[in-house]
Amino acid sequence: MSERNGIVRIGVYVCHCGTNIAAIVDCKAVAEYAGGLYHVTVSRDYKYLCSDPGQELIRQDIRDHKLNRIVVASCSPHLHEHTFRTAAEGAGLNAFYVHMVNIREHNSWVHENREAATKKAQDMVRAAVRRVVFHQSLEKVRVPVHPDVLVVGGGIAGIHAALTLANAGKKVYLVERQPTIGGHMAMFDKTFPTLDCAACILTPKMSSVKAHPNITLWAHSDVTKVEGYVGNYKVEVARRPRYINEDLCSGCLECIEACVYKEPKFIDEFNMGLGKRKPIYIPFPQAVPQMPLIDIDTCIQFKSGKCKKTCVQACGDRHAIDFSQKEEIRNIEVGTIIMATGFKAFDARRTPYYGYGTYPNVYTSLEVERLVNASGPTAGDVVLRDGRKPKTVGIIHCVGSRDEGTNRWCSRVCCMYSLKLAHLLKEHTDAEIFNFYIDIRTPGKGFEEFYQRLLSEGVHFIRGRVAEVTDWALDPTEENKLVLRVEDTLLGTVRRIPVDMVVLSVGIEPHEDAQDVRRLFNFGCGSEGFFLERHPKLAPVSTFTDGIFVAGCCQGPKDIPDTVAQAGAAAAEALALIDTGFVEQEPNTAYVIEDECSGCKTCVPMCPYSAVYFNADTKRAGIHQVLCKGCGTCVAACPSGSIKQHLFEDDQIFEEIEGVLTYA
Amino acid sequence: MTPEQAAKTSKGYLYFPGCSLRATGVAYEESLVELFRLLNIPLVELPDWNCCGATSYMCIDEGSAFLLSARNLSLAHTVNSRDLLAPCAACYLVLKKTQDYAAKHPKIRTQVEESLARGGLPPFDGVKVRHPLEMLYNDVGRDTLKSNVIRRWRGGRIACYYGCQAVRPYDEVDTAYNPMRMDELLQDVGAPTVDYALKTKCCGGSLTGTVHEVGVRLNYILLKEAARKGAEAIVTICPLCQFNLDAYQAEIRKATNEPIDMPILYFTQVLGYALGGDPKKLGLHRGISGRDLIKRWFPAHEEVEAYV
Amino acid sequence: MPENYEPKIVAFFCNWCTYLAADLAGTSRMKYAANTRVIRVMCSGRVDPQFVLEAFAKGADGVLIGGCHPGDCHYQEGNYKALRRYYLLKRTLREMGIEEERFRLEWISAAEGDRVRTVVNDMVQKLRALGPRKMNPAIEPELEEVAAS
Amino acid sequence: MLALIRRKMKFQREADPEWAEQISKAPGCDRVFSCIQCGTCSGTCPLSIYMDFTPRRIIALVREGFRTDALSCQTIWLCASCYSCTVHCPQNVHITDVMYSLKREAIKHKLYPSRFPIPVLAREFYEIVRRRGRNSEFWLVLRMAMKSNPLVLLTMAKTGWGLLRTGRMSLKSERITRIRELQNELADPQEVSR
Repeated sequence: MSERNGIVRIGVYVCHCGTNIAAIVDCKAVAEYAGGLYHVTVSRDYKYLCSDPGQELIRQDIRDHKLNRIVVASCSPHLHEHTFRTAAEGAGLNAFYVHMVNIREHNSWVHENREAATKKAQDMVRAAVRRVVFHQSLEKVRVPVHPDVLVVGGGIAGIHAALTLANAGKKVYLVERQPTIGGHMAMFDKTFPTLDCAACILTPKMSSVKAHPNITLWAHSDVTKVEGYVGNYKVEVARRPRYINEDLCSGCLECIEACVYKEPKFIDEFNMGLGKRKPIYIPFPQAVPQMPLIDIDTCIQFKSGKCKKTCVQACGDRHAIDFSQKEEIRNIEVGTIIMATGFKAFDARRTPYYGYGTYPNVYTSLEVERLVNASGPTAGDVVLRDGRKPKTVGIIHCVGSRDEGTNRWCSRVCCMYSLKLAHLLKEHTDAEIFNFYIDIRTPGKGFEEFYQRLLSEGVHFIRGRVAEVTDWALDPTEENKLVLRVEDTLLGTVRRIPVDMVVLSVGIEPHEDAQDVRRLFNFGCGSEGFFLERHPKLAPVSTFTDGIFVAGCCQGPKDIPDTVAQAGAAAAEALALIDTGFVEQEPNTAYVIEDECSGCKTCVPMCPYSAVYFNADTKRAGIHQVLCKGCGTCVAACPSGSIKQHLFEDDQIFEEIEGVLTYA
Repeated sequence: MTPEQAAKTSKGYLYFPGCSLRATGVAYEESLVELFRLLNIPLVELPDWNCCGATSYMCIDEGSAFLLSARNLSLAHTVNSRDLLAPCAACYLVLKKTQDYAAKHPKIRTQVEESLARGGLPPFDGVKVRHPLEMLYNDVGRDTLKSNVIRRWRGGRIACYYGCQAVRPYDEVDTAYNPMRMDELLQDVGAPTVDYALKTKCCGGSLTGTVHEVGVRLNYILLKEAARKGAEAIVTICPLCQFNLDAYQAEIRKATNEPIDMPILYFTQVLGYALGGDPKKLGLHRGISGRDLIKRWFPAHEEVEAYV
Repeated sequence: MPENYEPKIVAFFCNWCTYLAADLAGTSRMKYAANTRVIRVMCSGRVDPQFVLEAFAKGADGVLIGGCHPGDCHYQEGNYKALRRYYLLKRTLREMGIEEERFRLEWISAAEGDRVRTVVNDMVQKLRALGPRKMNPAIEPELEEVAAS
Repeated sequence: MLALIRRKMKFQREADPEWAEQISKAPGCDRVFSCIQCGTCSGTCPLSIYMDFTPRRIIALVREGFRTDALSCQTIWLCASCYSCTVHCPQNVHITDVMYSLKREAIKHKLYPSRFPIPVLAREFYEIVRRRGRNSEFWLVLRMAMKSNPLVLLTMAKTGWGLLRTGRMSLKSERITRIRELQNELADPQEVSR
């Protein structure tokens, strides 16, 4: 081996990481052990290797001792591989002579027995020492980054990310599933804790999206195919028909007025079924794009073909209504993608003991948002489904949250929006309001102050999770009421509280198709279905797939300020990639030793990227270096062993296997 | 009954009466036997069965509690039948829980199997514990029951009361939150049921005998709410529920001055009567409360003829 | 069986799911047995059957391969390739007298730190019960040979 | 006046954390430490309104190891084992099983409230079944009443009459045939070997 690689001089560095590693692994013993291994020239343990002096120590050793291989035993390579490679480069050593051993995440943090942990660290270091002998100098691969960006989801997160990027001069495609952008925020009345009107702050941003020359907005559309990799994604978008020609429609909405249905008759999705709409409709007055769409399930023309088509007459010579419109497929190329697909509100029918769907006066919080909204179905008049005005209201927190039977997590916004709804209901009805909570969580700016304000407004706060909502009455004061049975845990006694209206503060959960979506884009997802960030602290908007970022509730429950901050961060991450102009890829590509290739073609179908090809002239396989993503599947499949992989050479792995098993 | 169903049910069911069905709940046994006779389904009593241990044994010693019910499962195993019917909610739950906990805690299983071996009994796997409500709903089926109805319902509205241990914590008999199977079966024979929010609230169990006032109060609430919802009778699936609701109505009338006098029936009595069973054989004469109403709703066959 | 017998497990974890899951187990401070030695590969599809044979030949008591769940592979379908090889290899190992429990393929996503713990603990427990690896003596040189080729 | 004022303070020396651990090891009790004190158990319990401590507070007492309070209270004896708490608990704490294990502890250490009929009933039931293999409701009630409060019999007489009249009271004491074997099975393994 010395002939092939010259004289090998290895430096081994064992990091204490303060006490993170040193408390369990005897770092000194590991370093001493490594010092005795063949080829090891220098071996040290050090408090914090990732610190400036730590890196300088390595650089100095490279210069002083002419080291040409570096083994760093510290944390996960996902965290600091880049750091130590850069350090080695600083002393003139090729970055790929560095190898990391993970003795923190895979060792000191998961083991308790000092002896066993130290032994394990020694085994791993020994394997690494044997491995690096076979390392070679490699060139980094640079690929250009396409400057356009795809933003998926047009809620407040997608809107903010798209505007940020567009303002920076980047071309943005904003794809939204619903007929309008705005997301859940457009449904809200006021926002906590400041009580600014949600529409007043959101709709100007929505209009800017439509007006911005750099943004292409495709509402009522789905992403159907994603191919490629960071810097070079090829995306297919299906634009579902609205049956309105976008280029011809002026947004006058006269067609809706003219519809043969004189009165709205069908369930209005935007108003949570509390209002009605016509077959041709616009979700809400400030919807963007400002144009109607036709619901083919209720439109007479679609159902029977025998409508008078008064809408077409109203549209006149603009001819914007097109019953024959078909789905359109658009193909775009982008360099980066921002996922801002939002959340699904918990379905209150899954908690049958709260009577949603059984008792008409049980509402979900989203329904109440529409009910108190001046532009809602009742113009802000809080009238119950049975026509009464509530004199007492019970607001139940944590519905579909903190519950092993439904969702285990805290939905983070329910406390604050419950307080907000309590305030608004009080304002609108002057009703007596009871909040039922398990814990009040107000850890945001101005949140605790808002809680204090509600306390002073005379709203009741009862600490206890309501056990049931029923209509059975024990005495006349409970007749025709909904009765909540709950333990007031602060009093230590059970109470029965009759109310006119129950509000269920439903939690946040991932969309039902979240798993399909992230498979389409090929990035990770937690077991509960929220998109997985690359690192919970240090890479909160990145995913494990380079070039794809996440923002807003698709990553986990959060409120509007946090969502907007994340959207900005995701946009900035995308910008950083675009403005660099290229990405450096791990040179872990596969390659063929042509002389050894037998031309059996086993490898060709292995490659999902069509990087492996068969050269008919030479009767040998070959690999397009640009297309190869470095999975190594073809390498493992090659019967003659003629396909190799940089950074994961067979030699290197065999040495590692032998290294962890051999007792030196 | 379709041939498939006949094949499924022809092997018959093993039957675990439990202590209550031999005493206060004798009408439950009578009506169950009669109903199965009318449906032509063999019912075989588990030979030499013993008390399931109920709630009391678990309060003293969990080892003996699991053993008592395991002995029955083991006996059933020797008879080589797969389904063991336990009409009493407490028996049903205790038998099921024993199987569940033995599966989850190997220690319990070993301990129980060692004890059984001392009495020369085999292990207790493989027996499926069933409740008649769920068995009638699933195995016999609503259509078969409906097609066998020969008497029209002449009674008033009823409240279906499922009680606690049949539907909790195991949900095979029906869901814990809003069970509907008994409602559906009774509607099938023509009996209108009311929306009864208390259908799974506890009757107090043995509390009527121990902390008497508390137990009776629970039953008062159940009776009152049923009446408020317009029910004239309550139908149960558990002998203890039936007893508690039935036996203390006179006392409740005296204490509250409210004219509560409501028949408390077993669902097997209502179904059995609809299928042509004899009121006496169904134990319908054994009710303590609402006796006049029972007589009016369930006349003997000859009276029906005369009435028609 | 030696008194303090501790089985040694060579684990091949894919870079995108199982390696990250093991990182997550670390950041979450989940405790598990210290018997595994993790070798990182980009994809479970990179695990050459020779790696597994080499590990057994060099004295491993068990080999664990961790990859992304079916449908979740970072490289689209490398894990399916790994699965196919796994079945094939398992049969070969059986013929060599290596017990089934000693060779495992597990799908562990980046979010399933807890699963790393349970899988490793479970495997260690089973291998402890099995004791040190005994092999069909006629096969041992053959295994060496295959690994060396 | 002063006699009415009682000190209410818990000293840490009264807590027995090992006992809490031990309870959490009983079948079905493994999740007591996951309780978030939301009170759903008490809210859904039909009997919590009569209890000296609500079920939620019992869980709190157990977790903190306040053994005497948890074992000498009335709560555990008022629990009718209806499992409402168990199915409603958002943290899957099997509260009914916790109550059972506390009842066993209380009987074992004779810590239950005196002249409280429920533990007496349990004991008598235990004895009858041990001797005969089956329970007899008539004899059970009779024996319980004799041992707790004979006056109860007077209030029960009326109910008894109703039962007798409708043929629902059996004075016959049921007995299984293979009672010897059952007793042998029920015996403590140590006793058997002795």
